[in-house]
Amino acid sequence: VTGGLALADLPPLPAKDKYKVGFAQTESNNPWRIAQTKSMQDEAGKLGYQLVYTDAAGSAAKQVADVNSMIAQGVDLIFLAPREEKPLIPAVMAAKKAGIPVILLDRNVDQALAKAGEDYVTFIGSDFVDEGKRIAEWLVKNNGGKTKIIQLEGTTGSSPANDRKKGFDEAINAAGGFTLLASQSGDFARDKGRQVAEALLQAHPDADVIYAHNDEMAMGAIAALEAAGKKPGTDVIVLSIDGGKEAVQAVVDGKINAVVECNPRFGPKAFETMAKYAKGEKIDAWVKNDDKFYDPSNAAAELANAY
Amino acid sequence: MLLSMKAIDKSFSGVRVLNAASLEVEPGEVMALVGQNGAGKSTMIKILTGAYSRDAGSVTFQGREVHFSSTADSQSAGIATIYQEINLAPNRTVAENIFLAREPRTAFGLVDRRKMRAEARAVLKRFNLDIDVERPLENFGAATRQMVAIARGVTQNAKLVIMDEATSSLDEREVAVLFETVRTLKRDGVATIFISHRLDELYAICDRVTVMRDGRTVAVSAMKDIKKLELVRTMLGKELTAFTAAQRNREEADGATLVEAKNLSAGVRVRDVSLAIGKGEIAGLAGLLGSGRTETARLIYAADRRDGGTLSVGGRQTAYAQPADAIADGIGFVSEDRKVEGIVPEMSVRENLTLAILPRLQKSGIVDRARQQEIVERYIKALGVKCASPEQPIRELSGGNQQKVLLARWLCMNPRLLIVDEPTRGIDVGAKAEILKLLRGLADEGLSVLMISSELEELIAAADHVTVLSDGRSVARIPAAELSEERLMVAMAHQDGEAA
Amino acid sequence: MTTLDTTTPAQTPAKRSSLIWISRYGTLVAFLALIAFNMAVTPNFLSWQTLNVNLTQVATIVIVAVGMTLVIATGGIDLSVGSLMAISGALAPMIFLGTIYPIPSPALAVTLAFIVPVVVAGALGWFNGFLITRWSIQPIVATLVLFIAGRGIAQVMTNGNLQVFRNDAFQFIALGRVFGIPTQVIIMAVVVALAAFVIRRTGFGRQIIAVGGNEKAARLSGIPAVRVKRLVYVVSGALAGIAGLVVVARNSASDANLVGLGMELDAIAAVAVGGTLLTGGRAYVLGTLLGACVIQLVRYTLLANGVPDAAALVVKAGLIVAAVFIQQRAERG
Amino acid sequence: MTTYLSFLGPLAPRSTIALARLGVIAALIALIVFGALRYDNFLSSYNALSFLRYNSMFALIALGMALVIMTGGIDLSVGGTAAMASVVAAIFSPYHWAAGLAGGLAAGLVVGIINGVVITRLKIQPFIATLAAMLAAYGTGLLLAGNQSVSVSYDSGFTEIGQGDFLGFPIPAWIALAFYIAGWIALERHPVGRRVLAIGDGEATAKLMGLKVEKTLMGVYITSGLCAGMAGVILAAQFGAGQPTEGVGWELFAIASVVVGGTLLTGGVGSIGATLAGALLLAMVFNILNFENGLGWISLSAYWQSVIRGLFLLAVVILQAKIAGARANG
Ligand SMILES: Nc1ncnc2c1ncn2[C@@H]1O[C@H](COP(=O)(O)OP(=O)(O)OP(=O)(O)O)[C@@H](O)[C@H]1O
Ligand SMILES: Nc1ncnc2c1ncn2[C@@H]1O[C@H](COP(=O)(O)OP(=O)(O)OP(=O)(O)O)[C@@H](O)[C@H]1O
Ligand SMILES: [Mg+2]
Ligand SMILES: [Mg+2]
Repeated sequence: VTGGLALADLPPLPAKDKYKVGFAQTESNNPWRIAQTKSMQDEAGKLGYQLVYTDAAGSAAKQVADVNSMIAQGVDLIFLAPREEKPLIPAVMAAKKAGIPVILLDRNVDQALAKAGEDYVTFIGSDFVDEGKRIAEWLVKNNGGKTKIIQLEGTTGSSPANDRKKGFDEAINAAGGFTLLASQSGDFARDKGRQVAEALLQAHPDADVIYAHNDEMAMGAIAALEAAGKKPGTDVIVLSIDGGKEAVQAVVDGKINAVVECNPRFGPKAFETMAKYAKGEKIDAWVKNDDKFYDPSNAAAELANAY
Repeated sequence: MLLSMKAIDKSFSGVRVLNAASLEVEPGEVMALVGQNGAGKSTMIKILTGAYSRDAGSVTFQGREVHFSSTADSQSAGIATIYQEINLAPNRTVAENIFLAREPRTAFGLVDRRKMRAEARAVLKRFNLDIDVERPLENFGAATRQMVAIARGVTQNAKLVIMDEATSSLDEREVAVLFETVRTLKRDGVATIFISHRLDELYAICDRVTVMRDGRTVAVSAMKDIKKLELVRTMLGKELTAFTAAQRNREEADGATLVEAKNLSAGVRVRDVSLAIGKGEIAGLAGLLGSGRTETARLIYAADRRDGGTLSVGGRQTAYAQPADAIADGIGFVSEDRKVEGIVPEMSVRENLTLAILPRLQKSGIVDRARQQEIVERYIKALGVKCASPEQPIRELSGGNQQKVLLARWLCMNPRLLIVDEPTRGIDVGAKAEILKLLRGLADEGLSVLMISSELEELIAAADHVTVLSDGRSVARIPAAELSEERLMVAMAHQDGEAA
Repeated sequence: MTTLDTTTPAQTPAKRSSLIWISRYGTLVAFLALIAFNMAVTPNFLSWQTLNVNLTQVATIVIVAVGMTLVIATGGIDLSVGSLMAISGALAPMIFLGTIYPIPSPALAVTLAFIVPVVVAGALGWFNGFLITRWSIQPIVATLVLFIAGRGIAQVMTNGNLQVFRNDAFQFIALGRVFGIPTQVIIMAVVVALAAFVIRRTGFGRQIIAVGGNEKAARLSGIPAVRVKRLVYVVSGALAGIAGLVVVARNSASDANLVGLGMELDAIAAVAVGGTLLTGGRAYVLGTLLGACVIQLVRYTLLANGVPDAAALVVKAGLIVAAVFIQQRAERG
Repeated sequence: MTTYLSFLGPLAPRSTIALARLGVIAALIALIVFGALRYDNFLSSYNALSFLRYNSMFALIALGMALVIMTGGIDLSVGGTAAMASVVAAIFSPYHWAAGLAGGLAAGLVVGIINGVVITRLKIQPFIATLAAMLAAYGTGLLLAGNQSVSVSYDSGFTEIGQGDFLGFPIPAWIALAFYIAGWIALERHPVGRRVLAIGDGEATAKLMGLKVEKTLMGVYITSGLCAGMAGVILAAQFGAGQPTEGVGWELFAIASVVVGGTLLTGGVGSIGATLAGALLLAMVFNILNFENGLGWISLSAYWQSVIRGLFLLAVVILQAKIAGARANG
C-alpha cells in the first residue's frame, strides 16, 4: 500500500474484509456521548467489524491506559475521542510506535506535539471555538436590545467548556455593547445548570441573555427561568450548543432562540475515512463536520433530522 | 520529697471535682491513695501525668516545678502510670503493648523484635504469666490485660509508678506477685502510688496513706497509725454501719431450682460446666484467671453461642439466640469490662441506666420520659451514684460510679436471675458493702444471683454456695457452710497441679 | 426493694441540655454570619424568591442527609445514596411512561411511580445493611459496592439514555405547592421533624444512639443491633429514593448518569457541619438541617457573587473547615 | 511454674489479617490466570508493562491511604492533591526534571501539612478536613493551570519519570516499589509503625501510653500527601501534561484497595504488602474488562462494567469476610 508523501510516517492499514478496531471513548455520562458511542457501534455492526470499546470515565489517564490495552490486543486501527489535547499525546505516540493508525474524533490533540498525517491519520470533528463564535455572531445580529448575559459554562477545565467560552467571549467583546454579568460552571448537567441559573438569575434579575455550553444546561436554565416567572426565549434569550432533538424542539416552541449543532453521529464518517485510508487515499488533516445551525427560521423543518 | 502536688483545683464544665487537693510522695515509699468513688483520685493522677491540665495549684517532681502537657512528657520524666481503665492497644501484640514508645532498637534504628519478644516473655514470667506474647492483646481477658498493663508500667525504669486500681481484676495470687514487684521497686528506690478499694491490700503493702474526700485531701497518715475502721470513717466522712452487711439470712435455699446448666461447652475455654442456682440464692463462681468463669456466664446469657450442654431456666429448657432473649426471660448481666462492654460513653446516665428496659418504657414506640426519669432518680439515690445530673454523659463519671449505674441498669428490670461478673470491681468499701447487702436483700425477695468474683472474701461473705471452675470444667460445688479461703484455693488449684 | 443510705447527695445539676443547645449554636452562628454577609454584599439577597430558590435547592440534600445522620449515628456511613437516587430517579419515569409495562390507569401509574422506586431504594439500603451486619463488612466498603454498581444499574436500566417527560401529577412532588410552599420543602420539613422526633423521643432513636455509642454494650443490653443497623440503612436508602424522585421531577428529565452525583459527600458534609460526630453515638437532626443550609448558602453566595469556580472551590473548603471549627468550639464551651 | 494458659496454644493462624492477605493474593493470582487463559496477549510484556506503568500512580496513593487508615483516619484529598501536584510539576518541568519532581512533591507536602495541622490542631475530623482539602487542591490546581492542562517540557528529561524504563521496567513502577519498600520497613520494622497502628487502636489510649500522637498523625498525613504528590509527578510525566481535573474518584479506589488488602478502616490493623496486592487486584479488573471487550462476544457497555466492578468488589470483600469469620469461629 502506498500513500502520499504525507503518509510517509504513518503506519499503513492493510485492506481487509473485516477489521478489529478500537474505539476509546472519553466518558458516557451524557446524552451526547451516548449518541456518539451508539453511532460508532451501529456503524461497526453494519460493516461487521469487531469493535473494541473502552470508556475512560472522564479520565485522560485511564484513556491512555485503555489505548494501551487495545494496542496489546492488537487492533487494526484506533478511533480515539481524546479527553484532552495534551495528555493523550502518549497514547497517540504509543499507537504509532506499535504500528497502529489512529483517527481522532471530536477533539484534537495538541498540534505542537503531534501532527495529523504524521502521528495520526486525521481529526474528524467540529471546532468548539467556532461553535462559541457562531452562537455569539447570531446574538450580535439578533439580540433585539438584549445585552446582559449569563453564561453557563461546561465542566471547569474541560476543553469544550474552555473553547466554547473562548469563541463566544471573543466574538462578544469584538462586537462591543454586551455585558457578561456572570459566568459560572453548570458542569454540563441539567440539574446543576438549573441550580446555577436559579442563583444567578436571583442575583442578576436584569439578565436577559443566557448562553449555555450545552443543551442539558440550557434545558435547566429554561426550568429556572420558568420558576422565576420569566418567559424563556421571549423575556430572556436562550442560546445553546449541541442541537439535540429536545433542544431543537425547544427552538420550535420558542424557548430557545438559537442552537449550534455539534453532531455526535460520527460513525458513518469515521468508518468511511478509515476505508479511504485503507485504500491509500490521501486524507485531509482535518475532516470537518459541517454542523447545522438552528434558529426559528429552520428549526421546524430540521426537527426530524436532529439527532 | 519526690513528688509534691499542692492546692490542685480542677473543674469539669463548671463542676468542681478537685478542691485544693494535695499529695506528697517520698522517694521509695509506697503511698496509698484512697477515697470514695468519685473522690477525685483518678483525676488527681491524670493531672499529675499531664492527661488533664490543672486549673490551679503546683506540681513539683524531683525538686523541680513541672508542667506536663502530655503523658509523653511525664513518662519521659520518669513517671509510669497504670490507668484505672486499662489503656492499651487491643490489636497490638502483648510484647508491643509492653514496649510501645520505647521499643528496643537494632543498630539501624529498627525495632529489635527478637529482643522485644524475649524481654516481654521474661517480664511476664515474673508475673507467672506464660502467654504467647506475639498474640494481639484483644485475645486475652481483663485480668491478663491488667497484668500486661502492669508489666508495661513496672518496666519503664521510672522513679514513680502509679497504679490506679491495678488489682481490681486480679485474684490473690496475682496480687501477691504484684506486691513482690512493688517491693522490688521499692528496694531500687522507686516510689509507688497505690490506689485501691481493697483496704487489706493497703495494709499489706503501703507505707503511708492519703485520703481524699469530695475533691479534697482530708488526711495523710502512716499506714500503721491508722486503724481500718478509722480509715473508712475518714474516707466516707461518717461511720460505716454496714461493713459486714452481706450476712446470709437463710442457711439453705428453699429447694426450688431456677437455673440448671448441664455440661456446657464452647470452644476451648468452656469444656464441661454444670451448675445449678436455686431461687433466691446467690451462687458464686470461682476460679483462677482463665478458668472460664466469664465465658460460662456469657453462655448462660447467650452473649456467646454454646457448642454443647443444656440450660434450663425456671424449669424450661431454653435456647436463647441472643442476649435480648435472655433479658426477655428475666436475666440480667453485668459484664466484667465496663468500658468495652458496659457503658455507652456518650450517652447520659439516664439513658445508660434505662438501656435494658427500653422496650418496657415505650408506649407505641415513644419513650415515656416521666417514668424513665422517675426510675433513674430512684436508682441514683438508692445506689448513691455521684453525678452532676442524670443528663451527664456517663464517661464523665468516676469508674466506681459508672459501675453503679451499670448495676442499676439491671436492677431496674427486676430480673429473676442477675449475673454479675466482678460486680464490685472498682467500688469503694462503703458502696461495696451496700451493693452486697443490696444483692442479699434482693435475693431474699426471690432474685437469684450468679456472682463471679476474684475476691474470695467477698464470695465467702455473700454466696450461698460456690461452684469452682478449673480449666473450663466445674470441679467442685462448695456449700456456704464449708466455704473458706483455703477450701476454695485448693479447689481452684485442682487441675492446675496436674497440668504443671 | 431494699433501699440504701445514700452516701453522697447528687451535686447541683448542671445545665446539660443547654450545653447541647450551645453546640448547635455553633452551626447557627456560622449560618447567621453567612446571612449577614450576604445581606451586606450579595445583590437582591433579601427576597422571597431567594429564600425559595435556596430552600428548594437544599431540600434534596437535607432529605438525604437526614438518612445519613441516622446511619452515621450508628457508626456507619452510606456512600451509595447518590446511586440510589439515580436508580429511583430512573425507575419512576419508566413506570409512568410505561417503558417497563404499560399501565392503563394514569393515576395508578403515578402512584406506583412514587411507591416502587422508594421501596426499591429502601430494599437496596437493606442490602447495604445486610452486607454490613451479616459479614461484618465495613460500612464504607459495603456501600462502596452500590456506589459503583448502583449507578451502573440505573444506566443499564435506561441504557444511559435521558428520559424526558411532562407529568404534572408526578411532578407535583417538586413543582407543586401546598399553601404556597413548594412540596419538596414540605417533604424536607416533615422528614426533618420526623427524624428529630424519632431520635429524641422513641425507643428506636435511643437504640440507634446506643448501637453507635457502644455496640457490644448495646447488644448485651438486649438491643437488636443487627436489626437497628439494617433499619437505618433502609431508611437512608428510602430517603435517597425520595430525593431521587424530587430531582427528576424538578428537571422534567431523568439522567441516570448524573442524578445524585456527588450527593454522598454533600450529605456527609452537612451532617458533619451540623455537629454529628462521624464516629457515631450522636445524632443532631436539626444540626444536619442547619449544616445543609450553611453549605447551600456558601454555594449560593459564591455563585451570586461571581466567584470563579476554581477559586470558589478553595473558598468553599475554607468555609467548611471554619464552620466545623466554630461548631466544635462552641461545643467545647 | 504454673502454665494455666497453656491450653490456648493450639489456635493456629496468628491473625485474621494474615488470612485476608492470603485471600487478596489468591484472588490476584486467580484473576491473572483467568486472564492468561482467556485472552491472547494478556500476558504479553506490552500489556504487563503498560499496566505497571499506569497503575503505579494508584499503588502510590493506596500506600499513603493505607498508612492514614491504619491510624483510624482517612484522606479524601489524594486525588485532588495528585491533580494539583501534576500541574505544579508541569509548571516546573522546563527548568530541570528535578525541579518538576521537587515541585510536585512539594505540592503534596503542602497539602499533607495542611491536612495534618487541621486535623491535629483544629481537631477537625479527618473525613471533613481532607474533604475540604480535596476541594481546595482542585481549586488551586485549576487556578494555577488557568483551567486547562499544562504542557510539560519534553526537553528537560522530565517525561522520563513517567515514560522511561530502567532495567526493562517502567520507572514509575520502580518509584512505587521504592515507596512500598520504605513503607514496609517503616510499618513493620520501625518503631513508628507500631505507633501508627497503636493510634489506630485508640487515639486516647495511645496518648495515655505516652505516644506522641499528634506528631505521628502529622507524619502520616504528610506521607500521604507526598505519595499523592509523587503520583501527580508521574501523572504529569507519563501523559505529558499537568491535569487539574484528573484524580476524580482516586480516593475511593485507594480506600477500596486498602480494604481489600485487609486493613481495617477502624484503624489499628493493616498490611503494606496486601495493600499493594489490593491495588493491583482492583486495577486488574479494569484491564480484564478491556480485554473482555476485545473478545467481541459481548461488547460490555461502560454501564455493565461498573456493575461488574461493583460485584467484583462485593465478591472480594465477602470472600475476605468469610475467611475472617471462619477463623474467628474456628
Ligand atoms: N472528663 C470528665 N468530665 C466531667 N467530669 C469528670 C470527668 N472526669 C471525672 N469527672 C468527675 O470527677 C469526679 C472525680 O472522678 P475521679 O475519676 O477522679 O474519681 P475517683 O476518685 O477515681 O473514683 P473511683 O474510685 O470511682 O475511680 C467524679 O465526680 C467524676 O464524675
Ligand atoms: N481468643 C483468646 N485467645 C487467647 N486467650 C484468650 C482468648 N479469649 C480469652 N482468653 C484468655 O482466656 C482466659 C479465660 O477467659 P474467661 O474470661 O473465660 O475466664 P475468667 O475465669 O473469667 O477469667 P478472668 O479472670 O479473666 O475474668 C482469659 O483470661 C483470657 O486471658
Ligand atoms: Mg478512679
Ligand atoms: Mg472474667
